[in-house]
Amino acid sequence: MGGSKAPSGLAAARPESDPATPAPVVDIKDLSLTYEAADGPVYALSNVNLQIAEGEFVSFIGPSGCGKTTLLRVIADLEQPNGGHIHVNGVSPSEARVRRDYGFIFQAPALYPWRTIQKNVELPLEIFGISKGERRERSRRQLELVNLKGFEKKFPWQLSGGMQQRASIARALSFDPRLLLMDEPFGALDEIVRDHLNEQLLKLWDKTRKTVLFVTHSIPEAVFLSSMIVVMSPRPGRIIDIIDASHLGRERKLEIRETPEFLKIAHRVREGLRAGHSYDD
Amino acid sequence: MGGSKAPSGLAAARPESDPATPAPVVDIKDLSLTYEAADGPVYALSNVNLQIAEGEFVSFIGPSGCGKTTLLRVIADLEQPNGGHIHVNGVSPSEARVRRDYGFIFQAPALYPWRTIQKNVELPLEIFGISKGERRERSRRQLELVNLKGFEKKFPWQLSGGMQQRASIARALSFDPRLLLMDEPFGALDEIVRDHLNEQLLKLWDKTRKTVLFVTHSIPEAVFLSSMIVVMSPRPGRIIDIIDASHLGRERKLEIRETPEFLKIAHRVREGLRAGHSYDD
Amino acid sequence: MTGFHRGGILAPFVLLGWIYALILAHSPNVAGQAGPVFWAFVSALWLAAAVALNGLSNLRLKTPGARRFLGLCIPILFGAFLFFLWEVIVVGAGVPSVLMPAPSAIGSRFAASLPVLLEDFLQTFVKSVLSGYMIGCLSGFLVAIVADRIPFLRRGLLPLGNFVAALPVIGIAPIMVMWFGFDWPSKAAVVVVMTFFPMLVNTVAGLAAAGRLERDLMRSYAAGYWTTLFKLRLPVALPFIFNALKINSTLALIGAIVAEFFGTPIVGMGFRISIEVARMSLDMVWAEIALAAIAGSLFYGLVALVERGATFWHPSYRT
Amino acid sequence: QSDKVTIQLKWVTQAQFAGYYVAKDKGFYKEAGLDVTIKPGGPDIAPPQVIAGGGADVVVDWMPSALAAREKGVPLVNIAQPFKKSGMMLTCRAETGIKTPQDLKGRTLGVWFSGNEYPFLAWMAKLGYKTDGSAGGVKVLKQGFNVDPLIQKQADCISTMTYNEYWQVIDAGFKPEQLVVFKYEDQGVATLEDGLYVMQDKLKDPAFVAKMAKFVAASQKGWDYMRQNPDEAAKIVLDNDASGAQTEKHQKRMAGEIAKLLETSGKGKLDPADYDRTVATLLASGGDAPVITKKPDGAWSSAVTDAIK
Amino acid sequence: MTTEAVSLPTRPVARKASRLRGGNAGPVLVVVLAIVAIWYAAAILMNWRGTIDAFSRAGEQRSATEILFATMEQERPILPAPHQVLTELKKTTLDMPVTSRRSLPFHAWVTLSSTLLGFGLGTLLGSVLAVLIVHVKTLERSLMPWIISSQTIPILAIAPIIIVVLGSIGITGLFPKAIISAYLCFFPITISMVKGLTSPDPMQRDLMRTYSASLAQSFWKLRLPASMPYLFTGLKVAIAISLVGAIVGELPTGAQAGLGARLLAGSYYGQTIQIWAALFGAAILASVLVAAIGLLERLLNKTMGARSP
Ligand SMILES: Nc1ncnc2c1ncn2[C@@H]1O[C@H](COP(=O)(O)OP(=O)(O)OP(=O)(O)O)[C@@H](O)[C@H]1O
Ligand SMILES: Nc1ncnc2c1ncn2[C@@H]1O[C@H](COP(=O)(O)OP(=O)(O)OP(=O)(O)O)[C@@H](O)[C@H]1O
Ligand SMILES: Cc1ncc(C[n+]2csc(CCO)c2C)c(N)n1
Ligand SMILES: [Mg+2]
Ligand SMILES: [Mg+2]
Repeated sequence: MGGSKAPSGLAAARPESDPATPAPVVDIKDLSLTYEAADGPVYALSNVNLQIAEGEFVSFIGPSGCGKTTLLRVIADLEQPNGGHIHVNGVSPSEARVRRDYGFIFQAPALYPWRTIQKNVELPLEIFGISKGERRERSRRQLELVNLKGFEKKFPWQLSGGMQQRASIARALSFDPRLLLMDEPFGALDEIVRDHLNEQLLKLWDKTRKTVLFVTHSIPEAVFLSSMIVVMSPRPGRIIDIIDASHLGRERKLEIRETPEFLKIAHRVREGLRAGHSYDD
Repeated sequence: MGGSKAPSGLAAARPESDPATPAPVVDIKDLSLTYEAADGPVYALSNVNLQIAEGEFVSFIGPSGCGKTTLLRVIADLEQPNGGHIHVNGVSPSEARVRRDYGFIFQAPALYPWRTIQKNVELPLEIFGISKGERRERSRRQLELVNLKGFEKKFPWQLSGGMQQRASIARALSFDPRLLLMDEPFGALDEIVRDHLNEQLLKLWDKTRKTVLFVTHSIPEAVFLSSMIVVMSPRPGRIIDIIDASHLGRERKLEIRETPEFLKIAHRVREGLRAGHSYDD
Repeated sequence: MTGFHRGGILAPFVLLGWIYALILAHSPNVAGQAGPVFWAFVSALWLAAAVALNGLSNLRLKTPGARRFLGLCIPILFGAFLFFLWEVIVVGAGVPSVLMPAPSAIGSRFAASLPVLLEDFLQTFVKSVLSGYMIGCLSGFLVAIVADRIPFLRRGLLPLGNFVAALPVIGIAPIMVMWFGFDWPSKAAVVVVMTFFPMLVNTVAGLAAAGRLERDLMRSYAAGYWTTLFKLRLPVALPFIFNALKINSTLALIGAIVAEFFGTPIVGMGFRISIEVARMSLDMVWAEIALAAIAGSLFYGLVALVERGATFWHPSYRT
Repeated sequence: QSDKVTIQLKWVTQAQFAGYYVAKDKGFYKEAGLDVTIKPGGPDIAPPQVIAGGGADVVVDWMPSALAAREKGVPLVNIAQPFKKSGMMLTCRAETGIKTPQDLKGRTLGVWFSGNEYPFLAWMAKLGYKTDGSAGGVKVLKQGFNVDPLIQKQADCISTMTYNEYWQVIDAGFKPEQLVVFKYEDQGVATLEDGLYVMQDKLKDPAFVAKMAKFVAASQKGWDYMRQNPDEAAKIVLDNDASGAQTEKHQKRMAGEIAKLLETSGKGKLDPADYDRTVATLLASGGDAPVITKKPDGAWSSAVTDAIK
Repeated sequence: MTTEAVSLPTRPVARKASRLRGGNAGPVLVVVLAIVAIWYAAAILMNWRGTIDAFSRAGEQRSATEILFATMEQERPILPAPHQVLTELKKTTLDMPVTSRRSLPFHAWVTLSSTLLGFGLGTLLGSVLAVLIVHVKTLERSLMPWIISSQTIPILAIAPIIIVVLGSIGITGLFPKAIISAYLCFFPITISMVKGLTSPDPMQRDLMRTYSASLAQSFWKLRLPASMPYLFTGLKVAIAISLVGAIVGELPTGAQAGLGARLLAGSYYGQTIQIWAALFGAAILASVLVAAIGLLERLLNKTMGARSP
């Protein structure tokens, strides 16, 4: 806890960071987190080490309950770790959060039930003080992207599960954050929409050079999207494999899913996942 | 709406039902449902016709927002159609509901926050008046099945998204209903758990001859599990293809996913899904 | 400097300052004629106390025991500060005791009148308040359930429930004395009428609070009305119901005391207050008020404690 | 340019205070160069509190309450005593068999508290009856504002005023012969009622004394007028009643009864003998919380009445 | 088995049945009739003895039926019959100009104005306290216990002090009454709003955190909308209590006008029926006020997209 209060200058001066490469966007050292519960502690994260450079697309994959959400929440300063060091964009997560460095898509849609879909998408824009005209324009564009045109005036409960999830994606994209934290954003979508959104997301990533942290349960999706794949295993949540997939290139067509390169990586991910499970049952 | 109130004898006496085959478990004729909203009606289901025989495993697949949840809700008597006839087990949905003919797994976990996981799983058993000892035993077994052993005493908010979903599956399985309505039950689960649960579900289906109505977004999952696949298209929600997959047999190994038979069906589903989408964007 | 340091270092000085100011205020050449220097000193103490309190309450303590201790300390310190101000102002400015007695006078009167206070407490709190509170809350709750169960009655009963809402104590107290006599039952009846409405409104709102999916789950089990009520809707309504119980815990006490102004045997907190006002024994009046405040706060605290246990799952308890 | 005077009454607007309303209505105050504001009282108003808080220049109060306030640090001084006699009494249903004060033993009695209980307590002390509910005494109820306890037989006797509650009992259908009354005046425990009180230190100011002299004189004129025209006085009172609850019949009757209690020798002077009797009664009321513990000193002054020309 | 029908449903939407419930008149009428019947029965039972007593005091012997009818016509009944109250209500509302001091609407208006002012002040105070308690840790811990204590102070005991103190600094009229009303009614609002403002679930709050929204933004865009169901129950309770407070506040100002004055005068002069009429006036006022808030709630719910149950 004390360490996370260190001045931001320190991050750049760390000995192990190569002066040629830029400071990592996310820099995690020996991170641990334990949830205290009435019937004993839950070791959600244990000794996690991870460095993510600017512009990377990192997928997190691992058995249910292994700590993926928890890790994203720590990066977003929504959870306080018990031990270890973490820096986001060179500063503490809380400073990064206050600077509005990132956008977070939660596992559940978390739409505000008293706002229409459009108003929900405009919520961050309102908070960032963006003018009304611009808000309208941006929400229109994002809702179109996620295929929710015509549902602007509906309230969340009038939407299907997948539509709600899409609305929450539109909301996070609307303010164009540099760092995107996405917790199973496409879980409730069918294959076609999912492929479509995957392509859109890749395009966006390629164009804007955002850094994306992406939790998913789909191995093909993870391999297709990522420049790096982090495989986790549960209780305590640890990283058991980090797979580089940058050699698949930045511009990918859906077709690469048939290439041996792709299948090799997918196989390695699957093996990691299985290993994590053997631990569990 | 009037039709659904017809006396139960009528179902068996319908001319088109072959006296040799048993009466269908779900029998839907010209079903339509419109949601009234402030800014105009939403045509959620339109002229749906469907017959499901006892012991079938039917998957529903279709773009997000096409009416899959709505259809399941109509069958479960949670939504009133505007037109058409529907019978469940030969009686109206409301009678079937009152007879406790089915178990419903919702798209969201819908766990009660004041109950521990175990107590949540035991909820239907309490309502059905099952003795305490038996409840303990059954909840223990179901929680083990979904791999939540050790989390009995936790409260829902102390579980990850996938764990909550598994708890809700355990809850529906605990009282062993003849008809299972499952709305994207495995959406938030990783591949390994999902495969495991798929196998378990198939085993259960084969052993108990339950009828299962299963909404999913995963084409392989649909093909792997089903004896029949219903492809839907949106606004208004219609059935655009019904694919028989019973020739894959009742006992399936994960390996059949590589067979040409399997891939052929998967291809047809994907085509149907794509067709549904072309309609949308 | 951390909150703890600020709070910890300042607190003893503030306490010393209080003691000094109290001694000053009571000294014969200040009492009743305190000058601007004295008031400046008091204002400075005020500021210091605010800073100290703020420091203390921002403290993050490790052990739960220490946290609980701090949670107890802060309101006590804050209260001590209020009493200090009260004492210093009343004594320093020489406010006549028939308008506002000093806390020290109230305290000594309280200590000297314990037997009388006990007798009044038994009569008013134990007999009138507790019985009235229980009957009132229960009946408000039951009417809400009946109205909920029978839609026809819901539409007929709820508007009439609003009717009972504002039957003013002053109006019903004499009538209740006429109906139930001079002793505690008439006060309990007033309390019943006063506590009925908050419970009714809150229970009705609470019963409407369950979400759709949660209800649908019950429907899918073909759960009956009562099962759904007990297993879903009442738990969801609990935060509302506890709000009513909390509001009523103080309302009941006010009701019972006020009702005693309208006829009572010669015992009871309201009786004592009304006669001591006329005797200008404001110190005794405030001793009774202090008793009411202590009893009411403990009662409220008890309800809040039960609430915490019963609605632990509510977001308001999950920070 | 007229002097402002605010007077706080002890009770709601009724003929009991007709003198002040008449004086205001008939312009007696204005003639005297005064601009008088009359604040009605009520069961929850303690006039000493009001005057101590600066809410009035002069108050109407009963002497027991005024003396109690004086001992508690509000130095009230009686400057005039328009009411010579006490109107308080105990009214019993005849059917209870109560005929003499000795019959009160063991009975349930309704008593007005709020400072009006001392004559009663003194009386009971004289009779040797305990009032704390112990055996061989009387059972005391704190009576509310009305006479229902008597009618509904919740009490055997209740407190009444000759000019008010007694007539309510009559209005409720009782015939005078169905009632037995004990006037405090007759039992020798009467205390002085409606007097005028001011704060002691104000009397050091000659201008204030002069102003009060004008006020008392004008008020006395009002009382005299009322004695001669009780019906018109009752109407004036009714006009000033904002609650609209008083009836003409009742107020006229009250005016007539009030007239019997007034000091008629002129100027509203306090008779020191009455004062001494009041103090003696209060000191005899005893109990564990006596209203006054010692003889008051300087609790009345003739400075104002002496200054009336 | 496949179907390809694409036609849109043309059938009329059959879900409107539930909207037909519109009028509450029928059920209210039935319940009212039932209550009136019970009320008559109770009136007869409760007044029976008093009526016999009244006749026997008058020395008259009456038959049971005569007594039966007389129980419903008593001048000082223990429980007046509904028609007596209605007659009194009609007499004091319809048969009289609104400006008259004997008109109930006149008094209701006096009370209503201090109720509304008090409710406004109380809502403001209650909300401000709730907001402070939710946001400032120091205050939550130090203020709450004292707010609770403040509510256990019997209002009638300190109301006169409030009136006197405010009066001495020149604040009179509507305001002191409104203060008392506000003092009583802010508490339900504070309690309800504290619960309501803390009711958004953790994920909804986390969303605001990720935007690093200011406290004010979280308040306006999340906490406040989420608190609406709690706030409105608080408001309903508060407005009812604020009416009670306004009535209580009328007593120490001499109960000059307003429903409180009617109640007090009625009770003081034993006019039971007048008390009941004033009580009904107050209750009707309360129902209207609570219903108005209910209406506001429903309107707001509509714009906030709450589904009809
Ligand atoms: N608030 C909490 N209190 C206690 N334990 C918690 C809490 N939140 C999460 N946990 C526990 O921490 C572990 C990790 O949870 P997390 O939500 O990070 O998993 P996940 O990897 O996101 O899983 P999923 O894929 O199912 O969403 C789980 O075992 C869970 O039970
Ligand atoms: N309560 C409601 N009120 C109004 N419209 C609704 C309501 N519920 C659903 N809808 C609309 O009905 C359509 C079908 O919704 P449904 O939930 O059945 O879709 P779905 O096929 O389950 O989608 P998903 O895969 O995203 O869960 C959607 O367009 C949705 O907007
Ligand atoms: C609470 C209370 N009850 C009764 C009285 C007695 N009292 C004093 S003056 C007066 C008017 C005469 O009709 C009455 C009844 C009181 N002072 N306070
Ligand atoms: Mg997760
Ligand atoms: Mg759905």
